[in-house]
Amino acid sequence: MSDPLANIRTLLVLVPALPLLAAVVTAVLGPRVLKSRAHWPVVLGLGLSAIVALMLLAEVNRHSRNMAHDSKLAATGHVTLWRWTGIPDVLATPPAAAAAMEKAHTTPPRMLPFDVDVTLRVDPLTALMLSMVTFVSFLVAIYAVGYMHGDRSYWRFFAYVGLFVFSMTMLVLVSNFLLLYVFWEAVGMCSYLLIGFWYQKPEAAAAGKKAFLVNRVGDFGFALGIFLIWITYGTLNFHDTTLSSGGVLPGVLGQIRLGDASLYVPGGLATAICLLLLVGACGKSAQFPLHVWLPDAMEGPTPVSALIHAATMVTAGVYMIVRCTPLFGASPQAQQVVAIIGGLTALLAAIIAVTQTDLKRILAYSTISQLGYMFLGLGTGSMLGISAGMFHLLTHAFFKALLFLGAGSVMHALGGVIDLRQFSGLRRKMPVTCWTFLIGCLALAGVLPFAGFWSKDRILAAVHERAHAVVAGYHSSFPVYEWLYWVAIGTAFLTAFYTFRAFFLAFCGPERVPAAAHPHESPNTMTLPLAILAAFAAGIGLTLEAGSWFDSFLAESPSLAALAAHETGPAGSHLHVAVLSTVVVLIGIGLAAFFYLGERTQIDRLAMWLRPVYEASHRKLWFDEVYDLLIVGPLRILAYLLSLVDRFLIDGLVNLIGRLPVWLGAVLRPTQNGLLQSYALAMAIGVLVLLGTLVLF
Amino acid sequence: MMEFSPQHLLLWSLALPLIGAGLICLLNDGRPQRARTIALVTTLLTLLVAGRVAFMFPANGINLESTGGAFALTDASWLGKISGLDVRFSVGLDGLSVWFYALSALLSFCCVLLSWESIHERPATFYSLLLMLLCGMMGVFAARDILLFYVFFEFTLIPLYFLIGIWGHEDRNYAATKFFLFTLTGSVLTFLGLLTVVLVNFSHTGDLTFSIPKLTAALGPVGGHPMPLHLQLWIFAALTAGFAIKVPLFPLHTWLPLAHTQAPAAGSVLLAGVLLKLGTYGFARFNLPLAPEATAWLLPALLWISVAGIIYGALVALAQTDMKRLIAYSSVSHLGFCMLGLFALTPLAVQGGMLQAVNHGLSTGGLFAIMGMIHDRYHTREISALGGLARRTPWMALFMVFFTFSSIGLPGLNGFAGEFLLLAGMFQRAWMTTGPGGLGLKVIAVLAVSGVVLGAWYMLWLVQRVFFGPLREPHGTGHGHGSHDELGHDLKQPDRPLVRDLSLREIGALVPLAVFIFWIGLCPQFFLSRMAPALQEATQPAAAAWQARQTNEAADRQTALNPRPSVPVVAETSP
Amino acid sequence: MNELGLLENMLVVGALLFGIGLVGLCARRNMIVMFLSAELMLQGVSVSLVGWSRFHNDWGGQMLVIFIIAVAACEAAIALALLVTLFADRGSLDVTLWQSLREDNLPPHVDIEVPEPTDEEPHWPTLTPAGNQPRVDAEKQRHRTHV
Amino acid sequence: MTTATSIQLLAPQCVLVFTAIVIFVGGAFSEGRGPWKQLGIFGLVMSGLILAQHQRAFETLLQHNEVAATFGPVSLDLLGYLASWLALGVGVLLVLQVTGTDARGPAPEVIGSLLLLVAGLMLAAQANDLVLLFLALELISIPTYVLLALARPTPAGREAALKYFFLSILSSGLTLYGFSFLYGVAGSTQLADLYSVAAGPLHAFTSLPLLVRLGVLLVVAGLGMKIAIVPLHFYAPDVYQGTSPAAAAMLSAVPKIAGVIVLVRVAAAARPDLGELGWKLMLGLSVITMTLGNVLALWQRNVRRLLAYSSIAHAGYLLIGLAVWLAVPDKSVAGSGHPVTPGLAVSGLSAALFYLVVYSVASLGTFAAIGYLGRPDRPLDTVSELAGVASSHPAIAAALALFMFSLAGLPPLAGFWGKLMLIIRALSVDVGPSAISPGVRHWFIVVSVIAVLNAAISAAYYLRIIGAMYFRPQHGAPAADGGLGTKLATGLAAVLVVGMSLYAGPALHGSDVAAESGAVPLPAAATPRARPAVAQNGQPSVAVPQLSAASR
Repeated sequence: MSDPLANIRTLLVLVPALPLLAAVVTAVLGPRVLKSRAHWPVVLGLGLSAIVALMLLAEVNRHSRNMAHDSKLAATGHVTLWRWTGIPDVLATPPAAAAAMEKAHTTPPRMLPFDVDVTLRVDPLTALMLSMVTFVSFLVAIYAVGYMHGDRSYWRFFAYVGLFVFSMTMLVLVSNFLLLYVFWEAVGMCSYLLIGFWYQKPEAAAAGKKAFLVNRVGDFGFALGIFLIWITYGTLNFHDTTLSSGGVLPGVLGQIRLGDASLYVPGGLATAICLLLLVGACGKSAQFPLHVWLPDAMEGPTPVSALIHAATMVTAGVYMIVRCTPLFGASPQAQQVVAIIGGLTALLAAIIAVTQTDLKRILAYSTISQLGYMFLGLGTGSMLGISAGMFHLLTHAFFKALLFLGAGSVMHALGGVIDLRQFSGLRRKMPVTCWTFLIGCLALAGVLPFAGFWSKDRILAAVHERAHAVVAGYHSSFPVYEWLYWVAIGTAFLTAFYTFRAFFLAFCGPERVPAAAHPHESPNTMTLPLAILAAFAAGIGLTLEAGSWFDSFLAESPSLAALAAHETGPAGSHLHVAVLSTVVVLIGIGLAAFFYLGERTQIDRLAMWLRPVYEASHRKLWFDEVYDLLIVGPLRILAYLLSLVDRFLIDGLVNLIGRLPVWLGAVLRPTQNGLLQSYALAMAIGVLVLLGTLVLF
Repeated sequence: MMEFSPQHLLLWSLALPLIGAGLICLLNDGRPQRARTIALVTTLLTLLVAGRVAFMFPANGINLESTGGAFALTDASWLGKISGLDVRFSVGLDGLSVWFYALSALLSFCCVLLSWESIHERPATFYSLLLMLLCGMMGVFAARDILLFYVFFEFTLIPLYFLIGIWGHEDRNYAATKFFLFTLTGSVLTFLGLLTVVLVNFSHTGDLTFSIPKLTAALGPVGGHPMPLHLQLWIFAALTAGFAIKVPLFPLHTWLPLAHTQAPAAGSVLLAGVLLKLGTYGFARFNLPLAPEATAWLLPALLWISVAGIIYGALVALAQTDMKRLIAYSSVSHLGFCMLGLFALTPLAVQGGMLQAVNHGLSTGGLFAIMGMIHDRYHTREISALGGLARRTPWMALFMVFFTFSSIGLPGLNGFAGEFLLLAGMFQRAWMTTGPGGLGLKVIAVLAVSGVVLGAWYMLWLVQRVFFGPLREPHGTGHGHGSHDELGHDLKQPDRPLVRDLSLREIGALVPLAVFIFWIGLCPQFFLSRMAPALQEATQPAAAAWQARQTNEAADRQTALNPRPSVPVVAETSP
Repeated sequence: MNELGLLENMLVVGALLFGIGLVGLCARRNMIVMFLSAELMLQGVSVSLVGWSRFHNDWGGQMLVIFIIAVAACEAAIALALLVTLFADRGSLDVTLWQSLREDNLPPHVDIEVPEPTDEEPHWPTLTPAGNQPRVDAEKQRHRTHV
Repeated sequence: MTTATSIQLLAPQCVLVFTAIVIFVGGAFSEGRGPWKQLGIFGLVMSGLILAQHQRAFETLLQHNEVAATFGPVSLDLLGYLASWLALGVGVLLVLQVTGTDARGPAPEVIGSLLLLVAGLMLAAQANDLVLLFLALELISIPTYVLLALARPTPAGREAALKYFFLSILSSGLTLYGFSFLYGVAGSTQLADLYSVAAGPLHAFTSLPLLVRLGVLLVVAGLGMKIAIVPLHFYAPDVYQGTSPAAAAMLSAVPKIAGVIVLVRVAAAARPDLGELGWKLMLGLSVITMTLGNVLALWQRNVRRLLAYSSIAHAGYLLIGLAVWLAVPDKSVAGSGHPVTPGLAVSGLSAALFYLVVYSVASLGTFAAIGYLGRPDRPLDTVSELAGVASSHPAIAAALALFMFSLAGLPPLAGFWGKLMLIIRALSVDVGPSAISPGVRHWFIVVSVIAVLNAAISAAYYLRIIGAMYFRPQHGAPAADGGLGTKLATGLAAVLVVGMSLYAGPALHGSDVAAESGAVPLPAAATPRARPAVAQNGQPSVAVPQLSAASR
């Protein structure tokens, strides 16, 4: 094979191209031609894209080993589509870039260009994400055919889904911070359109706007981070590029820089960069300060929630941090903050989820909590932690999608009702949904054979190990990771509790149904994906864990190669962590069963006893109210005041100046009083004054 | 006879509108049909010719050195040589003006389509004024002679004054007069500034020339002998008086919301799309090259004003109840971005700023076009009176969301390209300046990026409030132009004829804008490469001056820190 | 008297005449008197012109004086024609009547009429009539009040 | 050069005067309204033809490369020649637009006095002698009194005539008094002699320059009333408001042109003595005049009163040109030692003359349009009567808008070129190479800023008129029957303004050449000065005084 990576390049371009093509075809032909059959282009497109992604995964698996070491080979793995901007000699070469260039035996030029090419690259991390995204989207698309059946603008939904998958795949594929930002916001736009799909519902429109704006706040931090990276490293490209004036410009995550950790700027600047990137990640993955938009995003149709707000979009933040591991590696403080944010979010979200009554809201808070876990994993900074985070991301995608689709089929059956207080005992009427939902719950809670157990256990192990290992040179006075470990364990308990609370409330107990609804099992277009996802949720953890293929494959992606090489030590036995977490989970399930099976009296007494905690949790810890009070409210008042200032002060001043000549006129008017002789007198005086000037000059 | 050399095309593009206006006045029969078809044909022809010239413009300023950096230059004596005054009619395009020139042709074409059915009284005068305005706008950007620039600069005032005054809305008379006087007062001071520059050059070199390239060369730091700082400050102040009002820089913007709310759709599209760019163009063409030291001296203040404009414009837009007024304030914010880019003086920021000026023309032009369409259907601009229009007019909603995303700088569209470059450039400027000044610039850079968030807030609030949510139409109105609508019966008012969605004509007006928005969004390099050389040439002196100031200040700080009798630093004398 | 002294005297007289004419024009309300004082100014100029002419021993000045007189005559003709029409219109030659053309927010200028120093009617104390009244001759009574 | 040639030089004036006499006499006897207007036009045309003959006289003159030649009191130079053509142009426009007080058309006396006016203006342009200047001024003033008296038979019309009459006499008195001092210094009524005396070597050291300054100042005061400069502007608003539009048009053009030309002649002659007083006086007057004119115009509701104030304001702009001319030292002034670039020395004057031409044409056009829109017996008064004219009379409205924008000085119209020339010349005094003491005095930059801001203020009230016409709905159609004459005059003026806007070359060149010849005082008279014969009785009639001899 003359060029080993030739078909990688074709597959690589094909993955995003198919959904885009599908979206365009649906948009153009949708309203008039396809009408009720508008789903076919997108379903086909996503299916093909999934297959291509899997083939790509296989190809990369074959070549990843030597791609990681042979930079020239890795370079051929890039596909440059077109040049976005190329402005010559814009930035004076910063020291970090100069040092890296010496390393690459090129004389650093005085000024660096600002070249941005639309370049796609693939490595194990990307391949993994691609396959996960496209596969889950394919299943959700099939599910949506049933769920969205009969909707007025059926074609519009599928066009948006196609556009979303294109943006997500491109986000994962591009090899430049600026383009990462481009598709970062493009994904945000698609979520805005999809959340606000039923735009006539005011709550949906408001939820869409809120989602976009909170994401925008996150992107604000992300943009600042990108600018800082550009100022310090002189380029925004991940990969190494050749300068027009000859010589190599080492990319931020390029082979040259990855080879030698010292080329990364340490200290305050690195921490600033990482924290800003973290703000972007928090915005997108709905972490603690910027998580308020995800629960509201449930207003969108359920396939959207399943696809975007469970599996794909929210994981973009995690992907970005994993991609920038070398940057985070340069500042341990930033990694610690990531861990803290992750831990804190996990705990808070779990606490809130416990008392929610809306099934989709519970699942939304559970997503936030599980993402907190992933951030926690990444925060440990060890290869074990990072691969654990990615592994959890993968498994979470499947079982959370499953749970959301399950909730969707419940809503579909009950005519749009999802409030747990209004129905119960659906197990007989909807057996498939019930059992697949149970599998999803087991996976989410982290019961032994199911996927959730393996990935969450890995994360707990990583945190445990990080808590005891003293990283050379950095020892914080406060045992942060110790505390985080126990928080993680507590969250695992809460997760198990609220998961099964939801299951028991929905499916167990006497069969009670809201008045107008007549529950029935969903059509097989909906149950088929449920079954497939259930199978994955059950099996994937075990398969990946057994072959330990996942760790080694992930370790070959360039960003993590250095980290993996650094930690070659034997993986310590984490049996006691697994045992502890299983015990905690079983206690959680037991408690849920005790409270919610049979007549549910004790829980009310408990709720009364813990009144303040219950109230706080039910009110979502008053985040929305606090934000309105502190940020939105004051800004609106300031805006109103400024508009008054504008209308009266500034405009008033301008009109005042405008009226100056008129006032001067009013002063001079009386001179013209009409009497002939006063004119004559005035003329005489005028002439005398003129004569007076004679004396002066 | 029709030759296709750029010079001829450029002259034809300037002459066509006037010929069209003349034809309309001659063949005027009171009814709109004839006038508007002539106008459409003329604007279409002008657009084709202007587009042809614009796209013949060589990238990266190749082989333009001979004509002083001007493309398609025609240089002819106008008033003859009278007692030493040599006023010439010299017209040509260079990097700075080529895209604005094309933009004005494009927007005028859209305006004619826009006001196809909404203009009923005196249509002939309306369309001939529109064409005169088009000629004025293109003339300003094509002028290579100071006097010709100023003649066209003021000439654009008259048609717009009548457009707002006659076909405007309820408070049009006041709006037109305020707009006219406010801008005129500023521009007469600019007139003085320009003449002083000419005369200072006359006193140095002895030839009384009005041609812009000659003056910039003669007064530029390299080669010519620049003016002393105090004179530069005075000239900067005079020029800024006129241009700052035109770009509505922060404190001088109060005429814009009033003019926009009262102007007819076509008027506000052209006003927002092109006329605001005269100010930006003026700054880049005159202020920066002719008074580099003054620019450097005033840089922090100018940056503060621009960023104040961004934040102030965004916030006040948030509190508006009138749609057009909201978009007018958004223009103040967007132009604040452009000026921030221009004054940051790094190559990236400057190119980003000018690109953002072009983008603003496209996106805000589109937005005002849609406001016009809403006004045609519902005769109101109140946000509270409307709601959920997407239900009634889905196509309009689609275009509105599209233009909103373009204006708030969604990546993939043109807004992002300009905004990202200029913010990156501003960042570079902030982080490159050491010393106390640096902190201020850093604050400015961060505030500017936060402007992006505010921008998204009020635009999305507008879209959600007017287009999404339950359908709410002002009572009694909502009568469409079509007598009957094939969309089926109306839910609530079966007897009232339905409001029609966008007609093919209206879509035809918006599609060209959308095409360019996508093009700039996906491949800005095509446009930047045309602008780069001229922009570099215009801003380089000011950037060097700022650099010199920095090094001097750093040196002063150095000597202040350790005042030992060091070797006397020989102050390098300026040439 | 040497030439210079003679010239200075002539100029002073001319200036005085000019000044008087100017004051007259500004002060007097009667239009004809105003015109006359205007003519007086011209005479003042003529005197100084003759002075200069004599000083320079040159006819030019006197030639100018003759033209002045001729022109003054024409002006007189037109002035009187105009004043006749004005008098016919308003019945008085007072210039304050003619001030309707003025800035529209100003009141007309009204001359404050100095009241005639009238000696007020003498009135004697009237006693209540007692006894027979004196025979009063109406004619004489009327005459008496006028004393 | 015999007296025949001086008579021949005055031929155009004679034709006009003769036609005027024919009209006066004919009018007196014939009852009905005869063809007086056509006769008037005919007279003007004939005078034009004769004036064209002078062209040949110039060729001969120019061979001896002399700029000007004087024949006794009359001179033949380009300023006079071009000013005569301007006078004829103005005359034609006036005769066209004058309307009678009723349907029967204008009274013969009005046409006759118009012709006399034009003759007076041409005479003033060609006069070279104090006496003739005085005669010309009076030949303008007296017919004006007749015209004003006849213009409107209403009390307002009479009041206007009255005010103009008395204040005009006052001003001619002042002018004469000024002339007397100039004569006193010069020793002869010839301007050339004044110049030769003033430019004499020892002159500067005697007290005579004070007298010259006093004389010039009084002349400026006297002529100020004609040009409507501030301390003497009081008559303008009331008279314009009182009379008919045609008379107001005449007032706004003819006296202004005459005043400027006479002022130029006198100032050129007395220039060496003026020194700093000349341009400082002009600058001060210009600033006050501009500002007062513009500022008061903002308040006016009556159209003609507003145009009166605008004419005052434009007089202010004119003065800037004269100030620049007086400030930049004339190259012929010995000892000034300042190399003066050829173009700029005289350019201030050319800018003022060009501005004068542009203003006159626009102002006459404006009054013609207003005359057309009103009825002969009730001319259009308030601005609000103009409401909606754009829809009822689009052509006239367009012309009026054109004049308004030109007067406001908006490019690309002629007014803008006028203001441009003025401003660039004013700035060049302080900034240009001929800057006398660069950096020390910034008077002209300050005045330029004030002038430019005044232009912006003036745009405000011009916009009010345009706004009334175009924006306000029409209520009560203005009975536009000003007659064909006014329509023709408006059209002619509009064509002239547009012509000067698009291609101002020839007009600018004309004003340049005129300024060239006007700035240089006229050469000494060819004929020997009249000398009193020595008294027969052997005594020298007058011992030539020691003072003047020394000064000779």
